[in-house]
Amino acid sequence: MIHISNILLALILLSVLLSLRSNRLMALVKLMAFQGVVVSAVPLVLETSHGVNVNLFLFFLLLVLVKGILIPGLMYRAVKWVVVDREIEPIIGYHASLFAGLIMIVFSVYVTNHLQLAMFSESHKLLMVTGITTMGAGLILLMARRKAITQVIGYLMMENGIYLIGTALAKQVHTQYVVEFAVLLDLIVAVLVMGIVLNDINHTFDDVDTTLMGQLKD
Amino acid sequence: MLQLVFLIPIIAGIAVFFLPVKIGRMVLIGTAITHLLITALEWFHVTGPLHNKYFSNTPEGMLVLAIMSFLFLFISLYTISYMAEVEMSKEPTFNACMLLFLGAMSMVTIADHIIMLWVAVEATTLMSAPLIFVRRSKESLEATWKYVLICSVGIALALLGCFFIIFSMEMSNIHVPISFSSLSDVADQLNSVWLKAGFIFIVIGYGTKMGLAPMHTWLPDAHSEAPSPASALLSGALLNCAFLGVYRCHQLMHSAGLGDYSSNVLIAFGLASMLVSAIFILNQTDYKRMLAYSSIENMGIIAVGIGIGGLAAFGAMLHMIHHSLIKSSLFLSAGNILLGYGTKSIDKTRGMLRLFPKTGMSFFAGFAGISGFPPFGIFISELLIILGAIQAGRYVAVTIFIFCLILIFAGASRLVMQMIFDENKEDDRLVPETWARALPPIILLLTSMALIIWLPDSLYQTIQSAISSIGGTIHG
Amino acid sequence: MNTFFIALLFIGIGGLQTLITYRFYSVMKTVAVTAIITGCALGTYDAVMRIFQHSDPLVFSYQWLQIFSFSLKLDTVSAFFLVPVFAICAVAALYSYQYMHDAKRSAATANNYFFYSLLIISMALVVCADNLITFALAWEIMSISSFFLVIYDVHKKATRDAGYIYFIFTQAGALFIFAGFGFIYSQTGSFSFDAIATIPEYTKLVAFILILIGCGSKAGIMPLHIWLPYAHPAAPSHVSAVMSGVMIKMGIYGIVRFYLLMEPTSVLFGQIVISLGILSGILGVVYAIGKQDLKKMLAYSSVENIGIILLGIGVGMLGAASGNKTMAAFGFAGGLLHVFNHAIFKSLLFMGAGSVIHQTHTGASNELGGLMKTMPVTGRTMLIGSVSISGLPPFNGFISEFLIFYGAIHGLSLHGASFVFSALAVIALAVIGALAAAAFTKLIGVVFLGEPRSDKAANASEAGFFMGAALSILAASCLIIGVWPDYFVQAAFKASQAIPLVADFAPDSFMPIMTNIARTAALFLLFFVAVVLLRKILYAGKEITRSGTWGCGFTQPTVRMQYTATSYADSMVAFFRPFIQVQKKYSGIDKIFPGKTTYSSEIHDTSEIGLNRFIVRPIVYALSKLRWIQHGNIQLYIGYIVLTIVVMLIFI
Amino acid sequence: MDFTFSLASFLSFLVAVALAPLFMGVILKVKAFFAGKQGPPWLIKYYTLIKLLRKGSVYSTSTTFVFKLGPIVSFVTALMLLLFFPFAGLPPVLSFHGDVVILFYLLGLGRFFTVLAALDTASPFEGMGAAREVFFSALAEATIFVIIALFFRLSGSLSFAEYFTGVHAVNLWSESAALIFLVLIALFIVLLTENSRVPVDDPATHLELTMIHEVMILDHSGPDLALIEMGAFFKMLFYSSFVSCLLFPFHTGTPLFNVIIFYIIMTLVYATVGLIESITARYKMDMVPNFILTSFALVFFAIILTMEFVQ
Repeated sequence: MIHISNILLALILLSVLLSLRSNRLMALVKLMAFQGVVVSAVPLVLETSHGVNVNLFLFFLLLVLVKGILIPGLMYRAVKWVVVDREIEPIIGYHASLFAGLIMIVFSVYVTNHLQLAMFSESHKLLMVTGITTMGAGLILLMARRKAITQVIGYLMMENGIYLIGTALAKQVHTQYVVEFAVLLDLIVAVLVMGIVLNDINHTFDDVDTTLMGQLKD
Repeated sequence: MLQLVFLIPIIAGIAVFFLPVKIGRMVLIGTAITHLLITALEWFHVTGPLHNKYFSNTPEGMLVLAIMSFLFLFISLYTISYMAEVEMSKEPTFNACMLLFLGAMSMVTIADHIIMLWVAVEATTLMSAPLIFVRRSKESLEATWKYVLICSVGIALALLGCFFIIFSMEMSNIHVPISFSSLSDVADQLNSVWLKAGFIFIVIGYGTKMGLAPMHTWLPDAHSEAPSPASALLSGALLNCAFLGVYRCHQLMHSAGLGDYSSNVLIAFGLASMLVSAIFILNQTDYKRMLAYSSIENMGIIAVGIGIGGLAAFGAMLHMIHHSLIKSSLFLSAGNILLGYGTKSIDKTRGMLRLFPKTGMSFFAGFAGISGFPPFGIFISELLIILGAIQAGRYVAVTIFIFCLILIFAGASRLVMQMIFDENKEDDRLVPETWARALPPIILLLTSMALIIWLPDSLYQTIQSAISSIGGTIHG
Repeated sequence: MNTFFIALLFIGIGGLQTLITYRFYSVMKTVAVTAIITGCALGTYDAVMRIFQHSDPLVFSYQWLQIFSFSLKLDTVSAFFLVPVFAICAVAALYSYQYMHDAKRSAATANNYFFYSLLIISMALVVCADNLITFALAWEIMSISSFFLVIYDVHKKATRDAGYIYFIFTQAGALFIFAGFGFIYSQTGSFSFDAIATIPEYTKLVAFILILIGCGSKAGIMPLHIWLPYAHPAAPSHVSAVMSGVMIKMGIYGIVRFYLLMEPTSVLFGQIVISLGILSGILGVVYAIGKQDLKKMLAYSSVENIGIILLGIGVGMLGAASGNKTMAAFGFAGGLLHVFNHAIFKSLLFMGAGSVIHQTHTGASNELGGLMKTMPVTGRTMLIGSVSISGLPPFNGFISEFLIFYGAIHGLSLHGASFVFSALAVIALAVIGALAAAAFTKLIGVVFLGEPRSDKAANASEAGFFMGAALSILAASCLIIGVWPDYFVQAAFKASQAIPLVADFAPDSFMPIMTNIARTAALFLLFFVAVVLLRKILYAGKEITRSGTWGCGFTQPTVRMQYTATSYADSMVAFFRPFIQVQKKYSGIDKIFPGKTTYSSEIHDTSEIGLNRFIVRPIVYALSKLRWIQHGNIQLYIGYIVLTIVVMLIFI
Repeated sequence: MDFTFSLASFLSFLVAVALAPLFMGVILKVKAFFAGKQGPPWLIKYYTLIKLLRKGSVYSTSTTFVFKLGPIVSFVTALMLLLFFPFAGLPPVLSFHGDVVILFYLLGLGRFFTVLAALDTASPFEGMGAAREVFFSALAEATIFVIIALFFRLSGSLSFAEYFTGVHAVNLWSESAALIFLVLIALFIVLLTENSRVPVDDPATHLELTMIHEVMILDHSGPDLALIEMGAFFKMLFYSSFVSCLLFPFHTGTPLFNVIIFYIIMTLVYATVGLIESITARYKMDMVPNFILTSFALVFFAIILTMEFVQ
């Protein structure tokens, strides 16, 4: 079991790094779908005190549905039909982003070690590292990319990270569902609203480039 | 029973989506009145206390709920006449979202479960986004995008904070429901590092929603681009709800013996907010943005007051009440100004005293109130915060506090005086003012005035019990 | 019910009814003025009775907002300040009856009366306030109502600017007072005035300085006086009379009251106040000499007189701290009496200036001249006011300046720093007095004497009966107090007995000398009358002819050749150059046969320039440099959040 | 007020009043002597006064009643000074603790109305004179009040009678002679300033632009001018007496002897004024403030010294 979970986490890290250097929107969306599925699967393979039960599995299915199919599907459609220019248009370049992602990993390792929590098993430590990295990378995408759609992806990634951290931290049964429930709700709500707004933005601005949206300032 | 405060608006809101405009308006008013009634029943303990896994009626929650309910009635009355004037095609959506927004906010006020609170705050973002977005202009879209994205990021961080708090509980092997009331009882056993981390993330998360600098960036855009009734509701009610989240967490920190830490954090954020709003109120060109920055300032004041505690905490609670009343009134007046002049530019809205005497008067009175002149309540609350701060020996904080107040007053009074008193050669009024739209802001101001002359005992008791949990005392 | 409250009730009704009756202009005005005067008369009577009868102070307390109480206490000091509040406001109301004559602006006039009565009430409450909260409340109401009074002529840009500057100063001042209260509260833990004397000396000093700044900005102490020369000219004249005559004294009251409550023992208090007094007094009068606008000049003269009052109070404080009874009693009594005296003659002068502006539509003294012939009542009363304000016998200004002088000179028996401060106070008083004479000879000489310098001045006529009556009442009071000062001096000493050190200061320690002063003044008047009669005899039956002024050989003098206010002031202003900035514009003469040339000079207030250059502009500049924060770029906004998290986690 | 009608006091007052114009003649004589002329008769000023009193007046059409007040007030205030001054150590007619203050303020009143009278004529020259008069006297006022403060420090008194009568009189022969010497110089400068003498002002010049006091009374004529002149004589007499009293202690025991010495010294003081007028020229107008400030500096120095001398 430990083995599998480590592999999954490594896959997640890989997808994070790839997404940071990806310059194609379409590739990014596909990467997100992949990441969503993997992230959803993490609790299943994690050693928990109660083992795998039905509830956990149901949540897994739900998460896969949302993270792996629904949201990427929506975005796929958006990229396909809405976005004219499929370049990602970075503010901070790909290499720099990638480099930032690597620093992010180092940082998260440092943080995790620094926490020195006796109750962490090795896999939980890696989970924590991955979670923090994913969240940080999400934030980097949010800050470093110009397209509104990339920002949504960044947000998704951040949410994935939070989910991982939550999984690492909350291992009691009654809190575990809380994590799943909360993240799901967050995703659905936020992405739904963002989607609607994105749609309107596209109608109004003929593009989803956020640099066009700098009118409101002092 | 108490759950009705959010159930009824939500049901009514969903209904309004599908009802014709006229009936929708009736439902809006009807729900507002019902909501106020339920709140009143709850306020006077007719319905009895509520304590279950998810909800509980805390004094601070009741306080926020009562303000919100009261505001909502007058804002909805104003909305009817405002919407009739602007002839918005999406009026049902707007009315429905108003109600849903009310429901979500009501849920925040009574939520006790950490995650339930978070869910409710999240819901307020969802419900209020359409309110900002309803005009679908480029600016409003931009504002909505910023609002949704920044607040979502913030709230996601708050979720992480919640996880940290839950984890701090697990670290100490405590098994209680993860609600603020039960956690407070065992707070001293919680792991302090994780609790602190949780507090940071929650303050940053809910602080984003509350408009604390430097997470405030969405606020001026959203508040200025939303239609005025929505701005009034955002400023008067939503900010309080977000504040409630921060406050709950501060309470928890206080019972865990980490009150000093959380106080310092709150004061730092509060002062930063005041400074930021000072920067932008000077030389502001848009009066709604000016009001929005003023909201940031006042949230900062409340944060500072709560952080200082003691007498200042009482001041902060009073400040919250009066800020809601006065700021909503100002935003409603701003709506009238916008209707009348058709522009948000301060330069083009001169001579209000002559062209729109009623609005001009209520706008100026509101401004005097927000600047801390009697007979409005902010006079007392600011005085109490200053007294409390010095009593607590926070001299640096009080220096910055006063410095910012002076700067903001200097900046805002120039703009407001320009709007109201300056000469205006032109005579065209796009929309003449009517009592229907002039009265709600005036009533809100009168309420603030009344509360400074006579504060009902129950209100006083509620404030007292709300601040007693952070060691806020009124005497000494 | 007490007379005091009945008085306030009358005043309140007088103000409130205007909001209903404003459609009937003259009814509104008549009722308002009558009610206000009645109320003020009652109030004056009550206050006077309280000073002279040894009754217990009136105490009133009302529970307010659960934790506060709205408490009033009317003791001798309060009563002493109440007298000018009520008396001057009554006279100013009488004056306003004809001064406010624009029936087209009835709503604005109604507002004016409403806030006027609110101002009176709030001032009465300020001097009676018996706890921190009540004081703060009354103070703020006073500020906002006076703000509305200032912006009566809101359609003028100058008025709006003046209102703005006043608004800022008043609010900033209030916040400083609040901070001072904070230091008091932090030690006593209660809002009441009772335990203030028990707080540590260091805290007393901090609180006192903060309150001094706050009250000083209202009173117009020198570096904080900037609003005065804006607000006073902008306000209607009866309002500037009340503001300058009475309202700025509330600042003095605050300083005095908190000093009395603190009962400090350090000489530092007195030294600070004396220093500020010297600064305000001398620079105030120099600016008064330099400024050519009638009301601006009077405003600066108010700064000067506040300086004199501060000198008196400071001398009293120094005396109390050094245990010198004479110094303490005379200094305080002098300062307090000067509060009263200045209220009389400054309101007289402002209303007189108002009459001039009302009739000539200009306040620039270089456009006026020769009004003594066309406006005899205004001219004569202004002359009396000017002599009084210059502190010359036999008028009232001298009496109070004498008391201060007497106190200060007794401070010369002290040692060390106290001696130096007393000596400086003496010198400052002398210089201020002499320069005030210069300022007011300029005022009378340029505005009322000589030949009119413009058509506006030439075509002036006397102002209305009520305006003249108001001026005459005040002018008569100046003379009465100057020649029969007994009761007024006694009242001032009674009030100064609030200082514990001089609580038993017997009237025989000051009455003989006051009697002598009064007799000397009377003797002067006697001689004066005798010489007037003698002159009549000398001129009896002689030829008296009238002709033009001798132009020293120049045969075609014009009115433009008269010495103007500017030239009159020039050398004096130049003497104080580092403290007063003169901007001259002179186009020069460049041809052999010179054509038209222009010359103008303007006096800038150094404090204002300093405030602008060293405080306002750097702050505005620094803040405007921070405006990039809100740049509209959402990516960086999220960056802020991330940065905040990082910073917070570092400081966890 | 100590008003004990003593014949001696009253007589000395009358003598002083009567002699005031004579002493002005002294100055003229001294100046004539230095110019190598015979000079006017000793009683020239009496003749002038009588001539003026006999005449009528011409008033400018610009003037008002203020113009007529000027001479009266300046005369009365100067006269009041003499009532309080202890000539030759004799008790004055009137005296009380604090009279110095009111007397100097009365002088200020006199000046106030003289200045107003000058401004009333609308003449540019008289305005110029008025401006100079108020400015210079304001500076002199500072000196005077420092002197008062100093005397209070030395003697604890506040009236002329207390200064100059009795054994503890303030003068050059007392223990604080050094201070008094400084005061003496300062007071002499004030004397020259207040009475418009060279080097501050030249009463004999022919150019109105350069005058101070004389130009202010250009338009006065007849009895009005006589009153002004008389006032000026009294003022000069007062300051000279002040200087004289400081020079010598008048308590030899024999009042008549005192009086004789006093008037001899007075003559010397006037002669000194005349001497200065003969051998120096008038200062440039912008030098005058410095001249007066010198006097202020001297007495301020003196009063700071008292911190050491008198404990």
